[in-house]
Amino acid sequence: MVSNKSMFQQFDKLFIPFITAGDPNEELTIDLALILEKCGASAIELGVPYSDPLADGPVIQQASIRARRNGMNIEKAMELAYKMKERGLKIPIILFTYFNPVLQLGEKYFFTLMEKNRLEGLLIPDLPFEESGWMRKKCDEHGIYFISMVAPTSYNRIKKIAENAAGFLYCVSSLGVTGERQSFDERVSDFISHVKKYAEVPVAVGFGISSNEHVKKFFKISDGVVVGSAIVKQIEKLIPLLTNANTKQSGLQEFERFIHGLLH
Amino acid sequence: MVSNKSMFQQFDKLFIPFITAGDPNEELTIDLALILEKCGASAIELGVPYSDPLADGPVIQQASIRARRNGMNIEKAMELAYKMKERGLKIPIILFTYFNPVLQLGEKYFFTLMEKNRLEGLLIPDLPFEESGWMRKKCDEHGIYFISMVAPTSYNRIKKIAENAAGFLYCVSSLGVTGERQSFDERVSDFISHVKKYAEVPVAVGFGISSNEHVKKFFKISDGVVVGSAIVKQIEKLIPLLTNANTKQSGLQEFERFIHGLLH
Amino acid sequence: MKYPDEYGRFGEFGGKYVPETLMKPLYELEEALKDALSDSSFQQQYHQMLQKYSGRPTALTFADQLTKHVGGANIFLKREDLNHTGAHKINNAIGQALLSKRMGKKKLIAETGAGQHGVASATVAAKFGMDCKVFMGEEDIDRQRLNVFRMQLLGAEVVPVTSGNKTLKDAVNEAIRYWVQHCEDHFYLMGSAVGPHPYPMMVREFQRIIGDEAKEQFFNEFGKLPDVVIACVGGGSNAIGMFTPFLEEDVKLIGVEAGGKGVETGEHAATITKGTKGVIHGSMTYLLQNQYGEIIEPYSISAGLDYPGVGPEHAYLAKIGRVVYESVTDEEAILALETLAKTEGILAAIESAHAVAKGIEIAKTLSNEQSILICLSGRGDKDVHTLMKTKGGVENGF
Amino acid sequence: MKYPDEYGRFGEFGGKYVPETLMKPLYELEEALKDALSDSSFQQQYHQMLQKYSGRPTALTFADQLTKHVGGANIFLKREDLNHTGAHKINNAIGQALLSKRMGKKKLIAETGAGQHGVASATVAAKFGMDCKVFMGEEDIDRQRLNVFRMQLLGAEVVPVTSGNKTLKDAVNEAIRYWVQHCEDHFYLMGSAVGPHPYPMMVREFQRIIGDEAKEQFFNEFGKLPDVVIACVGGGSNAIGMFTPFLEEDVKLIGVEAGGKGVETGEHAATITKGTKGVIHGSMTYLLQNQYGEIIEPYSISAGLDYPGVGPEHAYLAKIGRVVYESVTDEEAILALETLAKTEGILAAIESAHAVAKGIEIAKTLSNEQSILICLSGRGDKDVHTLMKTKGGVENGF
Ligand SMILES: Cc1ncc(COP(=O)(O)O)c(C=O)c1O
Ligand SMILES: Cc1ncc(COP(=O)(O)O)c(C=O)c1O
Repeated sequence: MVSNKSMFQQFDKLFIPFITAGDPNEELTIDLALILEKCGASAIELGVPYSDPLADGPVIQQASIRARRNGMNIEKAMELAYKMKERGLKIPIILFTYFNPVLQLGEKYFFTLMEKNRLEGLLIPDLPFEESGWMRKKCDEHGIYFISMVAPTSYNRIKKIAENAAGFLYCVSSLGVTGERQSFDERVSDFISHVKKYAEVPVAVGFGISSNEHVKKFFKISDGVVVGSAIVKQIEKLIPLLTNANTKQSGLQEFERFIHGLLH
Repeated sequence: MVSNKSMFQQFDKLFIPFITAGDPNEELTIDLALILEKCGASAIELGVPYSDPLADGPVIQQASIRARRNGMNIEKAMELAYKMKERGLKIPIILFTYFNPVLQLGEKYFFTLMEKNRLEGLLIPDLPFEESGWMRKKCDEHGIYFISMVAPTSYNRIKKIAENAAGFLYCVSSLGVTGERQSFDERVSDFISHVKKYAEVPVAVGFGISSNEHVKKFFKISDGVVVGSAIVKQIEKLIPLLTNANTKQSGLQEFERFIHGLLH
Repeated sequence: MKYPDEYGRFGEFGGKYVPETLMKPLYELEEALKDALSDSSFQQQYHQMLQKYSGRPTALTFADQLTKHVGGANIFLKREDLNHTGAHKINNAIGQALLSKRMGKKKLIAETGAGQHGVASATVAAKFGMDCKVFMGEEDIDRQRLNVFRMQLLGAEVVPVTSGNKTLKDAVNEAIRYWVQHCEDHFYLMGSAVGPHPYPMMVREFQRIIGDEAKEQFFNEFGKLPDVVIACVGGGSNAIGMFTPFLEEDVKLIGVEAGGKGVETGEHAATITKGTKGVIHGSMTYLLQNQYGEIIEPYSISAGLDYPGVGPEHAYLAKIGRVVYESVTDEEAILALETLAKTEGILAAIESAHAVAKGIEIAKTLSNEQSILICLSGRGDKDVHTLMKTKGGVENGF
Repeated sequence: MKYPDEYGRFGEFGGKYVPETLMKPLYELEEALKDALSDSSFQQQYHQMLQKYSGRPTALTFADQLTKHVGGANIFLKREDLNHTGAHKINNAIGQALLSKRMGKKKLIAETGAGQHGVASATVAAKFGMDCKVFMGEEDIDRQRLNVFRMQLLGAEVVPVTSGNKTLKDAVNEAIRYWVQHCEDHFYLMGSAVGPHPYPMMVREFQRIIGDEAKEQFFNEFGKLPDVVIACVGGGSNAIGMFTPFLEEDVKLIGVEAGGKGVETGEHAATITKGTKGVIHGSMTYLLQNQYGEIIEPYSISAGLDYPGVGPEHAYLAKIGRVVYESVTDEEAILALETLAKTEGILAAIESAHAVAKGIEIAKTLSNEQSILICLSGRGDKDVHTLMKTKGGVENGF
């Protein structure tokens, strides 16, 4: 039974970075995850590249395309989590995937793979509360945190969603898909404190967080942040360095500096 | 009063050739008319080139285009008749024109030109009996033969048309527009003899007559023939010879031979 | 109707200026038409086809957004664009094809300019299992490949016309020439209210459904008649169809001719506005001609209005002053087309847009108590290519 | 109707598989729809627009010549091609735009593949004075320049979609992404009976006018119902609109999918025939996908059937066996299109020709006491370019 439980010992200043499995390649995804842990990540959101990522903005779409070109798919992405753990990653890994790939693996095989590959969490952006009852139950049975989301438009749905959350509650900062934002609506603070009223698990804010300033802002008013596009965009920028054996190390160092700058 | 009167002394073996005014040029039209007279033509049908000659086949349409390119129009065509007479042409000239050009000149001016230019006949292919009452009357008043046509589809109209005919009665050999035909329908003899029953003027057959054989056939069963496209086509063929000062004479001789061949 | 008279004359206009060979076919046609029009089973067949095949009655649409945009009189559209094949042309094609069938003639001849009447003819030929030859100028074939293909798809033979200027007027000439030769078993399906008697009358009778319906629809909804009725005039078939039931009513009637680049430029098709009396295609009417009676090639951006003559009844109605004929330029028509598209979501044929342009102009001068009824003779899908060229296309962000 | 249930499920299909952000807009839409459908003034507005703007009721045509040609059952065509803008799409666009207006949203979002739904959306946006953004794959923009221009002429903004394969499925993704960001004041006007609840139900309700009319027209004329009813299935809106009133009657229902180059070649869009269960565009249904749930780009010569999913109600009707879904290849569809053109004078959309092909096939197996009703969902003017390419064009004497 994991529902209503936090997946973290610590309950604030959670930093949950998103990276796409296989972008730019499997080995580098592991390297990047290890650096994120080193920089203080509380968990890794590992994105499964998908043909039709309709909740994602252009940056993560592009990462999906790169990863799929490398032959990445949901099975390999899950195996990649295992490899991360083998390479020493300690923090939990949350599989971020659209619903259809999960569906196609089938319940039994999917959960076999989740367990076998030591995945601790699951986030399905297109499986809202009403459609996820069964999945939440199954996750619970398998000791997997099914991460729920609330959005600025959730209103009277917040209570129900928050009360049933597991791991942490993903609070969508603003309308729209994933991607960087210059600034946030004034109403976001009210929204977050409203959400926190109902949540027994930590509340982390995501969508658009892309600067140190944003991180600081949300560390103040919520329990943590999810950072996706800003990181993925940095990875995209570093691909030339990262994929050249001679410059890989300096690329990784650059990445580390970037993450450090984001957080401190 | 010319109605019910023949425009010819002779009442059979009438040869009424058609040529287009200004094709290939004014002078040659006169030359050709003189040769036709020399070969035994009973009258000249002088065609006014028109923009929309809807009763004509391709051969006469082409002659119209050539003549219009040379600047020919209804007024000049009428003046050309005068010039023919000046050059010694004795046989009557019938102006062949669509109705609209006549209309645009206006009644008074048109008849002034007809008289001044010594034109003896008028044939308007798109002015059928019902529409031509007024024109027939005016022609009559001016002593001009208004040539009427009967066609294989005329049936019970034949009597009325034939009885009111002046000059000669133009018997359309077969359905269709002007142009050569290989052969004629069997019914043409019956049709002609039917027409002849009512006509007080000579009955000449036209449309498609293009060989010596045709001419002989129709000389037998009617009072004469109108030959258009076959002659115009021959002129078209001779243009290179006719329009070159060095070869003009041989061109005219060739033309004479052709007409001779047609008739004898 | 007091006219045409027995000679097919509308006052001094109309008549039968054709080669003798065609006189009997025309008399036969006249007989057959008279017989058919007074035969209720024929009328029923015709109306059934209109309803169950072409989708009549067509809608009467209140152009509320356009009315608001323009300010002034209420604008109503008689939606002939909703007809099968996209224009009023099918009303007439159905009528004539039914008559042809009744006369035992299973071969149709038609002329076409832009291809609209050609498509309508090919359509009815297919539906009635008839042969169909469509005469079309080579120039027009080049410009209207899609419509050529449509006709062929419908099983018609498109005959390229190479005489004259290779456009509509020459296609009519050639169709008549072919008809003269084959009049015994062919029916000439004329596409507008032009040509020798009884064509202008026949086309009027097969198009007056437009006005009959519109009058009834308007009256049923408002208990009165519109103040002004407007239609574009090429040969004049949609206009005469629209006007006929209003002729004896106290309604202002306006026919709109194609002003092309401006009636003062010489590049236009404003036959009544600028033409003179003469004979074209077998009929006495107004036409564009030079001093020798040679026909002048007209110009309009809309292929369907690009005709040098006009139906003789319009010439008559102009002469007696019952209908006012005005002209609208290419530019004004395109602007009206765009305005209508943006306000009403209706893409009109450029032909019809001429009527809309005049309607907008007139509406401004009237009060919102008054109403204008415009005949939207056809849809503009066929014109999208032309419009794209005019407006510079997608690339220009239009 | 017993379904969809409160979760928007048709048996195991349907539902709302969308980001949390869209849940409230979807609930609001559901409420507004329920409210509107039970409000007689909304119903009246909707039916008035259909009648006075789009020209409904559309005709029910007895295809006598096709029937004779085929031999067998009597074939009837429900003439959605006679609608304003040329297809059934406008029924739904009018309904949704009215609802949007009622909800106080004056900005429309739509997706389009070939441009038909885009044109319908742009049309209603113009008529209701609304803004309209149409998302369209860059590939499709290239292939359908005329329709792009039509939308622009109607005042809509066409937004090029460069993600994914740059075709319809990606246009839907992008439209949804845009909607997620602007859901507070934008209305997403979905073009087929797909997407998250309440879209499949809403589109059905706005398209059932097709079947309601056809059923009544047929019954009024023959005092019975047709034996077989056939419609083509892309997303499934015309089919569900046609089938709905017949679901509880003793009538055989056949949905026809695009078989492309043959369902065994992999190049097709036969979603039910060859697809598997999964989630696409917010709905559980059948779709074309690989083992990892990645969507496979479908293929069909007809842009309107070229969709990798299908409305969830069709998935359900297939599963319970109430409707039979079969497929027709490109080639068979084109042949049927030609046959229909030559026998009936009707140029069908290639989409609709799929239904005609199946109708011809079935008619042969039935007696002349029986009747087949085919939904002719749209006209083929938009397809003439494609046909010309396929047949080699005018030059080849076709
Ligand atoms: C849509 C449309 N309107 C009008 C016309 C003009 O013809 P008429 O004046 O005979 O109505 C045409 C001719 O093709 C047409 O296609
Ligand atoms: C004419 C026509 N028929 C059918 C379709 C397929 O859509 P649906 O299955 O939603 O009816 C389309 C789509 O564009 C269409 O344009």
